[in-house]
Formats: sequence, structure tokens, C-alpha cells
Amino acid sequence: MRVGRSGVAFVGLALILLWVVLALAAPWLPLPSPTAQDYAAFAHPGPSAQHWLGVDPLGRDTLARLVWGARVVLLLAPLSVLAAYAVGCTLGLLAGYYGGWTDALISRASDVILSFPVVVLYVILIANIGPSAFNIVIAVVLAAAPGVGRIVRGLARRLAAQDFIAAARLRRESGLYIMVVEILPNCRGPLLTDVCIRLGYTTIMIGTLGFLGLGLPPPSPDWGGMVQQAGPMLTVYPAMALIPAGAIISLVLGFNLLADGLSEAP
Amino acid sequence: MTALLAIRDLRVEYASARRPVLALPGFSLDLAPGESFGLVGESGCGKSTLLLAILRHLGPGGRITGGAIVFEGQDLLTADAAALRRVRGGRIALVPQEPASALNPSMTIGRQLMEVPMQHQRVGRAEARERAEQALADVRLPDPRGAMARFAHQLSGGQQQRVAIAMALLARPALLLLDEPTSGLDVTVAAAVLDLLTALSETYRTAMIAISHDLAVVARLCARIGVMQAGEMVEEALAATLFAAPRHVYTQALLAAMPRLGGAAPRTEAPPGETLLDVAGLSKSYTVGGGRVRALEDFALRARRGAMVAIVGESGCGKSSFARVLAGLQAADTGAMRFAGRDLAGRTLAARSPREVAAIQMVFQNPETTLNPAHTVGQPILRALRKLAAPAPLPLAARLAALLEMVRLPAAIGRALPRQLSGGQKQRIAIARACAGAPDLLIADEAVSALDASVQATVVDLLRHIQRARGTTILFISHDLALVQAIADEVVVMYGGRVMQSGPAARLLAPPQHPYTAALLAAVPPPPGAPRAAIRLRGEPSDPRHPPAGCRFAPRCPRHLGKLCDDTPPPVQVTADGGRIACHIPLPELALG
Amino acid sequence: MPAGSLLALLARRVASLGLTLLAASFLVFMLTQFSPANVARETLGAYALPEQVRALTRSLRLDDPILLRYARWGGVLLGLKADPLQDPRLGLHFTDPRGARYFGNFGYSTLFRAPVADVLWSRLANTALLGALALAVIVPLSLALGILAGLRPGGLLDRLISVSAIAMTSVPEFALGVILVAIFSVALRWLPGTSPLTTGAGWPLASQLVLPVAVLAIYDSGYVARMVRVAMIEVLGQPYIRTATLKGLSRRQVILRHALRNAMIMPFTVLMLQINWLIGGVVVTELVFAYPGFGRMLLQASLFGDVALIEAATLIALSIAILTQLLSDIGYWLLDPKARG
Amino acid sequence: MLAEFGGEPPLASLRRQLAEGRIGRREFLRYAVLVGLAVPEALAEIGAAGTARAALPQGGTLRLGTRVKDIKNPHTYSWGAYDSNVCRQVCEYLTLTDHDNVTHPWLLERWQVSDDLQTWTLALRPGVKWHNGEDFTADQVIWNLRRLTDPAVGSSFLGLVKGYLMREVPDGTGADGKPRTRLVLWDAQAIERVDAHTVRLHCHSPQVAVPEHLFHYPALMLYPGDNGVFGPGAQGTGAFTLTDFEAGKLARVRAVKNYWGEGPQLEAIEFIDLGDDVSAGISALASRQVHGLVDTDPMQYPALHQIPFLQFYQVSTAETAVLRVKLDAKPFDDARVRQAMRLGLDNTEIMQVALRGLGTAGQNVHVAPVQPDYGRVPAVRRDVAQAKQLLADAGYPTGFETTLYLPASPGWLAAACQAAVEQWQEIGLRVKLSVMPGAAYWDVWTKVPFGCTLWYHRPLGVMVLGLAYRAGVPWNETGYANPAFDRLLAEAEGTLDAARRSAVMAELEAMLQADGPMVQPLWRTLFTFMDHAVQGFTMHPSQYVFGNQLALLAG
Repeated sequence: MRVGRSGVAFVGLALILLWVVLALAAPWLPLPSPTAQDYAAFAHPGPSAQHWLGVDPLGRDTLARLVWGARVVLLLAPLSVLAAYAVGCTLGLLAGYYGGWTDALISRASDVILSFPVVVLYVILIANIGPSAFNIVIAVVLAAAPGVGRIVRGLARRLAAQDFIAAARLRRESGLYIMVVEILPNCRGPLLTDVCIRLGYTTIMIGTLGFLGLGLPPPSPDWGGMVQQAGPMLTVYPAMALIPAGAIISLVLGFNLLADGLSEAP
Repeated sequence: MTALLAIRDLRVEYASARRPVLALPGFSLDLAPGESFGLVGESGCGKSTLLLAILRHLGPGGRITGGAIVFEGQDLLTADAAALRRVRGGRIALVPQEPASALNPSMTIGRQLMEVPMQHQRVGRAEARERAEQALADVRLPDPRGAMARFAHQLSGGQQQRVAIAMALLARPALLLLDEPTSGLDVTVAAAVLDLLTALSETYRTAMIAISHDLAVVARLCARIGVMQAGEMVEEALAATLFAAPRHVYTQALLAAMPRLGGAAPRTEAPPGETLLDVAGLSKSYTVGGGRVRALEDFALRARRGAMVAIVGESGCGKSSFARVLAGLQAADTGAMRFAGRDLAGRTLAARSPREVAAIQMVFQNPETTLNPAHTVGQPILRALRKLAAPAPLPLAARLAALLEMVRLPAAIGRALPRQLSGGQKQRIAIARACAGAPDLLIADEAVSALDASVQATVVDLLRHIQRARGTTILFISHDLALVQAIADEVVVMYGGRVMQSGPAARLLAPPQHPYTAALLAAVPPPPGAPRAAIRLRGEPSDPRHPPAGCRFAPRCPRHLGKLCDDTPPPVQVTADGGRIACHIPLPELALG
Repeated sequence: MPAGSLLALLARRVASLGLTLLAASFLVFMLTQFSPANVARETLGAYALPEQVRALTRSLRLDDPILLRYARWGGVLLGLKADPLQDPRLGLHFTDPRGARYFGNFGYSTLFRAPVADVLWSRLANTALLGALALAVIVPLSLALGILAGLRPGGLLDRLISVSAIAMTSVPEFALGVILVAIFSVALRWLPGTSPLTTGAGWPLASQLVLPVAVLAIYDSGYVARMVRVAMIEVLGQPYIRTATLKGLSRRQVILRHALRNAMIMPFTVLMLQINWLIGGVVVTELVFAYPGFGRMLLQASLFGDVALIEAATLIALSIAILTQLLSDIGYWLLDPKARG
Repeated sequence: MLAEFGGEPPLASLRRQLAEGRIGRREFLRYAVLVGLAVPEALAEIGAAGTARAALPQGGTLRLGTRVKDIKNPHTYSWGAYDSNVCRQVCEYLTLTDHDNVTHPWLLERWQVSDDLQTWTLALRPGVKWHNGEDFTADQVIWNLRRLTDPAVGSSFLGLVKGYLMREVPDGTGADGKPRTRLVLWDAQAIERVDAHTVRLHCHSPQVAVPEHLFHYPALMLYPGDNGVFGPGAQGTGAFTLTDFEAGKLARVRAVKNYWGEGPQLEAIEFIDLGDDVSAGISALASRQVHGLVDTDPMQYPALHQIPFLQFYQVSTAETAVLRVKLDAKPFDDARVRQAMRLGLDNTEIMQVALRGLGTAGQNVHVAPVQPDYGRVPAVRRDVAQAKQLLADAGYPTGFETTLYLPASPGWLAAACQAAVEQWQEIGLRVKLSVMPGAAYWDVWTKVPFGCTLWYHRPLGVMVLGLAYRAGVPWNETGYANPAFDRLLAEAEGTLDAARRSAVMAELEAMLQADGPMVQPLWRTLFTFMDHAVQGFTMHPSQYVFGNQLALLAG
């Protein structure tokens, strides 16, 4: 049973690594520039010897855009999840360890944000502060940090009631030391799974924003934007939209399979 | 008479990551109809596996790889599913450990009970209802009809255990399997459950296999006892024989570790020092679920330097609350707590001086949560040395090694992670950690109650060693009166947040005693053949949010006087030998027992 | 105490609803401060003269300080004051058949140039239809898949279902929409590619709902099924299941009588949360299928900077979310005897 | 504008030019009807006859995919194709400019213009009735025109007629202490009632385009009783009446009985909102949920082109995207830089990418070959080496970095910009794109140093040059100020002699090619697809739909 499960996780890891390797190697791969327009391929955008996966509606190499787009996703998704974790863990630890008013304040504020339907929150945020890599990070932090905070708060509360925390207090450790050294390392297990799920979800979200026209400004290769731009060509050149869609699916699948494997592992 | 149950060379394995673990290498047992057999052994020795193997229901990964289990002439190992279902619950019934989780939380008690006769005796609903209600009455559950409509969580632990017993007995099985029937219950409640089981087995003549880590419990229930170690029965004998003349060295160790009333160890020889801790009128309350719980009320205690003072009482009596207030984890509401001349009552750790913090340290109850699973076990000791201990010329590593040596652990263990340690080892680490700052007072809050008997004994020994060798005052908190009476110099008996009785340990055994003290003593299972104490308490501790106006113990007191006890807090009476008893019954009358 | 605790719960929830709405509405109002969209310009079109834009900005009082605008908006919403935009002297022809002053007046949508109330409710009804249908698929599908998978963890069926469920949740809605349209509208021509909810073209309403519902249901069922599976596995590992088995009950009886109800408690909450998710999930789906619903309206309003409409939509979405939470609490209260005390 | 006709009566001048072969028949037709010749007569003069309409089938509901936006205040409409298309079926205009740029009388029977082009007499068509049976009268026309020119109403019609019907008067001081002005009709009698069916416009300066202005999309003739508000059941003179309307979803008009003109054949028209997603439009057409689209995006072409049951319609226009710079902003203040930017682009390729071939390459002159006053200039060629050299000369041997601002819609603007940016890379220009929401861009479009502006179709090149490149005019987004250019432009505006004017225009265009403030890479061909069942449709350069001309084949 475990072999089967970890096999699934392995597939997930392999999918992620595939994209990571491609993204890292992008500058050295024998690919055209992701923004270069091939006017010759324009009329026949399907896969060809020059363009293995064809070109996009503006005649740009799909493979190159996928690979360079992977750099964007694989930078933005982990960065924003990391930032969300930094904020979420801080809030969660404060609320969970200190309790009382600190907890009430943080928890109520989180409740307000968590009550928003997530996509609505992202749309309102990005539509108002404008689409850019930095703002996407801001949006993910605002939308995801309360969720992380809630998990960490629960863990911290449970851990704070344990005897080793009382023991630490008895040796006059500061609150900061207890939160960071005593509590935080023990949140690792449950959070690791959550990180993977959130990475997958953030990838979807970045794609969705791109699809809604709220993604990175052109001509940056943006997977969601690629699907959206190729959407009108679907009936004529289905591959143009389905390939970037497949790229997003494979990466999200990778994160989700890994999360599944991690959560099932002992 | 043929055997009801014959187990031959039973071999059980559990799948594991590397290779299968042999839980039972070849177990054999014969049981006659109506016979009761007790199996004792420490956790992980395979005794629960045996019970589940008999019912052929080993959890995931468990596999019976050899042997035979013949029950009423049928080999259960080859029985088909239908036959197995007839046996389970019908002919062999299990009283599970921890009834709280063994009862379905979303199904009424009544429906869970009715399932048994409906399944095994093919009776209708009405008939099943009647039988279920009768069964609840048989296990002496108050208000059986009302209980039918309730859910498990609405019952207390003792009541849940009675329900589980009723469920097991409903189909009139030929064999009853008892899995740790009293673990998790308070001593007075456990005593009542044991009484009930004894009575029932006499009434129904049901054969019984009872397993426990507590030799006293199986001895109380069963005529024949097996001692199990690592999957093998190392000794088997009649109860009286086993106690009188244990043959196997393991059995001897078990017996030696078993605390016995009156079997007092040598007391502190050191002359009583000056008063280190003087607590008076201490109160502490919490808000829980919309109500106020008075965890401590007018609490008083006095400890001399170098003495071992014990606080004893059942769960929720307030003993741990006191420990936390004393340690400074929480502040008291009112009262005085003078420690080495300074009042600490209203001051938590943040308000105490470094020296005051270092002076009072604590060893916690649960070995599983006392160490941070993310750090090596040496880390908290090192931190304590750095934060609490006075500067010393020796390097930290050497001081760590010395502390580990003091708790009789090898120095190398400091680099291990908690999960690589046994429960006893963890508690030793906890003691070393607490001693790093050379405290004047060490609080041991139920520090040994989660440990197996033999381990418990060695940890207690260690504490007494520290007490003697370092002159450390020890506040020993426990629910086990027998243990406490054996090791402590002074004992405080608590109930419902109040002190019922206090005084020198030795004088607890003889009247005049508080009725609660007497009940606690009576609840300690006596060795086979010894006379049984008759005092049993009614019901269970009342809701701490709504305590009685008078004596806290009044609702359960066997010597309840009436309105006076209910409405008026009892006076504290001082006995001739320095004991203090809070009771309305005059001392001479109390002395009559 | 049980009934009392439920009442207390209700009271707490209503109070938190009010506070949350207040906080959220202010948050959204502040957020629209950052919006680059200029309502006056958008209203008048690209070629309006700058002075026309300035005049309309003044008329719409868009140059007032934000706190003042927020207070005014709140006053109008509560029916304490008349909507200043309806002043006929402004010549905006903003009139609301309900009058200028009533409770629940969300004001005037500058995007649709109509009272928000005129725009909002019919779209909400359309989205409710979509959401209800999606839920009607999600609930039985995810429960069936989750329970089947949870019965034998690690078994072939479990692995099949688990991996499919993960795969289902790994496909973003917009990608799924594109894929389904490619298959069912373009290649097979079985279903219409858009869902404008008009039947003139011969596509019955039902056929227009199939793909949007499928997108929502497929993405979400995978997620919920995994939750149900976990709950089922956890419940099946509980001691009371062993008790039931050792009573001599058959596996079927154990699962139906003892496992299912307990295994439903956690997924029930999760399922109720899906209503909240659906409100957001429809944004993408409605865009892909040109469905005249709440989500697409919200997207348009956000891109346009229509504060009144964004506020209204947000508050309604939040109210639904919080009311669902309340429903889920009540359901939990009914499902789990422990919650009843 | 055409300020004068060289002293000669306009019609006589046109006839002479036609006779001398100096203008084409189409141009003659266009100007002749503008100055008052009825269309059949004008057609007769050029030897053509109106084509008889084939018998069209009756009945059916036409469904068109579009955006359905608010239509309540017709006089303030701002989206020509979206909102006025619904109202146009119900309410009508005094004139009609057809897909050939020829303006016909519509609710007017005819018009007459004084030789100085300052007095326009508009005769109403007799027999036109509102849906409620009332006569259509001069008083109602005057009510509409006064309302359209009332600044408080805020109609964009005002901008068109400002130059010859309005004047500014002081209006106190503003909050900033500066004096304010407001626009009023230049004379109380500017709009004169002659009799019950005749209105006369008195202009303070000559204007030839009055009939075209009367077809400006907000200039709908509304029923005064409706107080300028349009909605279901509103009065109109048109062939249809509005029955249902829900913004963002659907508008539905139903045919009225006893329409004064030809048609309608259709029973009803539904305008169905398909949102902003261009894919939805394709899906809707492919699934035959709509018969056609009002507006299309070049990206939709490949898919729609493939659908067998669709008919392609197109019309060349003067709609374009201008990548323009601010002349006072470094480094664009150097003419060599601007020239390098033009030389760095292959306009044909940009057009191919951005419009998928549905257009023609621009010559960086912002006057379209389809405009009658276009003057022939040499085609532009990409020359990377020369562009680099020019940049080096200007002090940018390695190029420079800059940001190009553009509105988010329409989408092909971004495509054009991306193509240009990619090509500029080769000459060392590193351009970042900043896409702004449309409303945000239109707020700053005259201020950003480097922007991409969409210019819609206008019938004459001089109109565009006058709006965008004359020194000091409000829409001069580049700050272009060239006295020689302005002098020549005024000359072109006052020249009716086509050959002479084209020569002047060629000079103007050459100036723009030499030191102009922009690159203008393409001209758009507007197109759409309609189901074969749709009859009588022609593609209008402003995407207008005339429901009374349309019909649906059964089945």
C-alpha cells in the first residue's frame, strides 16, 4: 500500500522537477526567444520541425513560452506562498501562543478575509491594485495568509498546551524563543502538505488571473494568458490552447500528488 | 469437562516497513467454562493482540500465521464469516479499553445495546429494548431508561464502562474478554467497576480473560494469572500462589514494584528542616464552557526543606492546578504562598526573579509531551543549564553528562530524539532538565502515573535519591494513595479543590480518617486472600461548575450526615498526631471507622 | 442547555455577520481607492472633453475624501439618506423605482447605469441556479466516490478513485472549460458552447447548463471526494467500529449503521464550504460560457471600478458565506450529538 | 473642414470637377448629396441607377451577439456599435451615412445649403409618424437638437458642432480661482423653426459635414414626451419597438406595423450579451446560438472562417492604432529617434500579426487610402541599419529603454504593440509595455510620453489631421506644432479641387513621414460573420446594424 502511495508522490515530484529543470535550463536550451515572432510560422501555427509545439496566435514559439513561463510560475508561486507563510505563521503563532485579545483580534480579522470567496478576493484585489508580479504576491499573501494562520494557530494552541512548552517557560525562555524554536518546528509535518496544496492552488490562481486578463503584462509568457489568447483558435488549432492548459494541469497535478504522498506518509 | 477455549501455539505477526514483527511467537492457553484467567504484562507485551486474535480481528497488517483457537469445539481460525459473526458478540464478547472511544458517538446508548440481541437472538425491537434496559439495570447504571436515550459523551467514564460491560453481557456470551477494564478510571470508580465485574462473573458463571498492566487488577478479578513478557507467558499460576511464591524473575520484579499499603519504605532520616513553603488560603478558578470552575479553594500546605510532600486525589481535584500556580505558570486568585520567605502567590514566571524561577522546577505527567519532538533530548537540559544554572567552571557538555549520569542515563543519549526513548527514559530526561538549575523544590506532577509498574518504581527511586542526595524538597502529586503513602513524608488528600485531610504519611492508614481518605484506601486492590474493604463511593465527582454548597465530598460521602454536610463547609479538626481533617463528624466518631 | 447553546450560537453568528460585513465593506472601499479606473471617464467615453469628465466627477462626488464617500454609501445602504446620485438636478437620469431612500439601497451601478438592485438579483438567481445544480452533482458524486475509496484504503478502487480525484482538482476551471468546449461543442457538437440562457436558438436551457455545471462539479467533486475519503478512513479506524464488528455485525451493517453518519460530520462542513467556493468559482465558469450570472458581473464591475456594484456583490457573497457557515453549524449541531452538549 | 468651394457654388464646382475627370464618381456622389443633391438624382448624374432590392423573406427572429450595455440615455451614448445599435432600430436619425460613406436623408426628405455653407435648411420627410400615431414635427427636431447641444446633457454631439454652432461664454470662477466658461448656442436663432416640417441651422462658420454630423450616433430623434429616456415601450419612428431589456444580458426589439419606410422583414431582433471573452463569440456562432456578431476581433477570424454556414463581410476603414510619442519628452524630442522608430518597423508584418491580415499596412501618415483626400506617398520600408545609425547619431548607440502605455481593449492593440516592441529590439529599443484599463488610459492619453492610441474611422483625412496634429488643439496628443504643416492643412481643408487637394495632402503626409510624432503601422478592415440565413446585410464601417433592411431565410 505504501509503495503505491509513495509511487504516486514520486510521479508528482517528477512532474515538478521536470518543470523546475526546464525552467532553470531555459537560457541554455536551444529555443527561440519566447517573444520572437516567426512570421513564416504564422500561417501554419501547428507543431513543426522548427516549432515542436507550434506557435501562439502572435507567431511565438509555444515551447519557448512554456519553458520561460515556467520560470514565472515557479518563481511566483513559491515566492508568494513563502510570503504568505511568513505572514501566516507569524499571525498564527501570535494568536495561538498568546491567546486572549491577540488571538481574538487576529482571528476575527482572518475570519473577515476567509469569508470572501477566494476568486472574488483575487479579482477585486488585482483589478484594483493592478496586475504585476509584486501585486500577485501581495494578493496571495492577503488571501492565503489567514488560512495558513488559522492552521498554525490551531497547531500552536495544541502545542502550547503541551508540557514541553511549560518546561520552556519554566526555564525563562522568551515568547519569541518559544514560538520560533519550540513551536514552529513541530508545525512542519502538517504544514508541509499544506504548502504543496497551496503551491498547486496558487499555480491555478496565477493561471486563472492570467486567463481573466489580470495576469502579468505582455509580452511576459504567462500560462493562463496563453490559454486565454489561444482560446479563440481552439476550433482551428486546438493544440495552441490545450498545450499550455496541459502545462498548468501537469504542474498542479505534480504539487497535488506530492501533497497526497506527503500526507499519507507516516 | 472439556475446555471452553483452547489456544495452541498461536502465532501472530504484524507487517512492518522492514520485516514482519512477531507479536505472539507461540501462545497456548486452556480455559474451562466459567473460569477466569488474568493476563498481566507491560504495554506492548502482546496481551491485547491475544484478545483480538481470539476474535480474529487484528487491525491492519496483523496476521495469524499459525496455531489453532478452538472455541466450543470449533476452530475459529478456519470458521467462515457467518460463523465468526455468530461467535463475535454472541459467544465471545469484548469489553474494550477506553469505552469513551469504543462507543459510537452519534448513536444512542439504547440503539447500540439493542443491536446485540437483535443480531444474536433475533428478537424484535421492543424485546431488544427491554433486554437492553435490563442489562443497564444489571450493571447498576442509575436511571437505565434515561440512559437509553443518551449519547456516550453525556455519560461519565465509569458509566461508559458499565454500558460497555452491559453490551458485552447482553447476548449471554460464554466468554468475556476484558481489555484493561479499569484503565483511565479514577481509583474509586475503578474499584466499583471491579466490584461489579466480580459480581457479574459470579452471577452468570461466564468465563473471562482479563488483561491489564496492573497485577492488582487481574488479581482482584481472576483466580488464575499468567504473566506475559514479549509475547510469551513466562509464568502461570493461581493468584494466591503467584503472590506468595513468584517463580519467574520478571514476576518477582512486578511484585516488588507494586506499592502496597503499609509497606512503607524508610522515611527521610534527615531532621526536619525549616519551613520552605507555606501555603494558606490559596484559591484559583477558571472559566470553562461558560461556567466558573473553582480548581483550588482555601488550599493550605506546608513543606519543610528536604521533605517529600505528596498531594493525592482523583482527576479534577485541583492538585495539578496547585502545581501550576506554585511553579508560576499561572497566578493564584487569592491567598498566600510563601516560598523561602517571599510570597509568590500572585506572581507568575514573568514576575519572578531568575533565582525564584530556578528554585521551583517541575516534572510533568505525560512523558510523551514533556519533550519537544523536534529537538534532541539534550537540548532542553542545555538550555536550562544556560538559563537557570549558576555559572560553573565546567563546560556545558560535562555538566550535561553529569546530570544525565545523575538520572542514570548514558551521556550519549543527549543526542537522541525523544521518539527514540522509552517513557521512563523521557521522564528521567525531564527530571534532569528540572534539576539543571539546582532547584530547592521539585514538583513531580503525576510524574510516574503513565509508566509501567517496574519503570514507575525506578523513577520513584530516582526522585527519592535526589531528595536525599541533594536535599531537594519534592512535591509529589499522584492519584495513587498506596504509592504516596509508601514514599512521602507528608500527605495532603484533596477533593473538589479542597483539602480533605493532611498530615504525616504514616498516620493516614489508621483512624481517625476523613471518609474520603478511607474510601481511597479501600479502593486499593488488596493482595489475594487479604480482606476486602467494603467502603465504596456512590456516583462520581459532581460537576465542578456547580459544586455543593457545603462539603465538596458530601454528595458521595458514605457517612453523609444530611443537611449539615450539604450546606455548611466542614470545620478543620486537628488530630493528636498533627493531622488535619476537614469534616463535620467529630474526631472520636471518625476514629470508629 | 442544548437549545440555549444553539440560540447563543445564532446570536454570535449574527453579530459576527454584522461585524464582518462592516469590516469587509470598508476593506473593499479602501481597495477601490487604488483602482486606476476612472468612472466618470468610462461613463462619458474616450472622446469626452476633459471638462465634461471633471464636471461628472464633481456630480458623482468622486473627489470627496474616501471616509466621506464610505459614510455616504453606508447611509444610503441603511436607508438613512437619499442616494445623492438620484438628484434630478445632476441630470444623470438615475432613478430607482423603489425611491431614493430605502433600506438595502446599494446605490447606482455606474457600469450598467441602473440601480444595483435592478442588476443584482436576477444575476444572483441565475448563479444560484448554476450553483444549486452544481451542488446537486457534487454532493452525491463526491460522497459516492469518497466512501467507495475510503472503504478499502490502499485498495485498487481507492487508488483509482484517489488518483482521479487528485487529477480532477488539478485541472483549473478555465482549462477544463476550454477542454470541454473543445470536445462537446466543437468536435461532437452535442452541446452549445455558450450559455446566455436564451432559448431562441433551439438549445434548451438544460443543454446550456450542462457544461458550466460540469466544470464546477468536476473540479470540486475531486476535492470533496478526497475529504470524504479521509473522513471515512478515519472513522473506520475508530475503536467504536471495532466494537460494532466485534458485536457480530456484518461489514455492511457496520458501515451503514455505524460508519456513515459519523463519516458525514466532517464532509458536511466541507460541503457547506463549497457554497462559498462556488460563488467564487462561478467567476471563471461564467466568463468562459458567457453565462449571465453574478460572477461575470462581479468581474466586470471590478475591472470597471463600479464601487457600488462591487460593494453590493461582495456583501452578498459574504452574507451567503456567513449564512452557509451558520447553516453548517446548525447541521453540525444536528449531525454530531457532541456539539449539542 | 471644407471651408470654401473657391467662390463657386458647391454643386457647380463638383459637376465641373467630375466633368474634367478630376474626381471619381464615388467622390462626386458623396459630396453632391452632402451639398443637397438627392441620391437618385446624383446617381443619375453619374450614370448609375439604384439597384432594386430583391424580394426578401418575411418573419423570423434575428439574434446578434454583442455587448448589451445601458441604453437609457441615447443622447449620451458613448459606444457607437453597442448601445446605439439597439436604439437605432427604434429611433432614427435625420440622415444616414451608408457603408459607402454616402450620406442620405432619412427622417429628412432633403436638405439645402447656402453657397457659403453656413445656412442649412432641413426639410422633414412627410408622413413619418411616431409609434403612437403622432406626426413627426419640426418642433420635435428642435427639441432634440437643443438637448443635444446642451452641455448639461453631456452629449458627444456637442464636440462635433462646437466649431460652428456653439460659442463659449464666461461662467464665473472655478474652485481654483480660474475663470470658467461654458458652451452655448452662438445665437438664439441658431436653430430656427421655419414651419411645422422645416428647420434651419445657422452656422457662424462654413461647414460641409452637417448632414454627416446629424448621423453621429447620439443624434437620435427621441420623442420629447419620453424626456430623453429610452427603455422598453419608448416611442420612436423606427421599424421596431423595444420590448425587453436587461443590461449585460439581452435586448429585444419587435417589428411595428405601418413603418413609414421599407421593411421590416424581421419579426424581432435579439441582441445577446456575450461578454468580453472573444472565445464566447465563436462558441455562440458555432453553436448557432446567434446569427452573427456586431463586433469581431481579428483573433476570431481563423475559427469563424472555418465554419461553413457563415458568410464573411468586410469593409476597409480608416481605423488605426498610432504609436505616438510626446515631442517634448526625451528622447523623443530628437527627430532622428522618431525616424529610427519608423525605420525599425515592418508595418506589413505588424499588420499581419495584429490583424491577421485583415487590414492594410500604414505609411505612418494617418491618412488612409480609403479616404477620398488621400495623397499618394512612397511606401515605407524597414531599414535596421539606417535606424541604428540614426539612433547612434542621436546619441543612443546602444538604444534606450522606455515604456509604452496602451489601453487594455481592444485586444489587437496589445498584439500590435507586442509586434512592434519585438521588432524594435533589433535596433536597440527596449520597450516595456504597460497595459492600462481603458478608462485609465483615456484619462492620460494626451499626457503619457509614449502611448498607443486607437483612432476610429473618419470619412476624411483632413478631419483626422486637424484633430490630432494641428498645433494646440485639445486632441493633439503629441504636442506636434509645425506652422508649415498647419498652413498646408488649412489649405487642404479649403480646397475642393480634388487633385490639388491630394497634392497638398501628399505634402502634409510627407512631413509626417519625415519628422512626424508617431508610427502608424496599420489600417483596419472591419469584418464580421453572419449566418447564411441572414439577408440584406452589409458591413458598415462603424458596425451599425439597420434592422429594417435585414431578413432571415427560413430553416
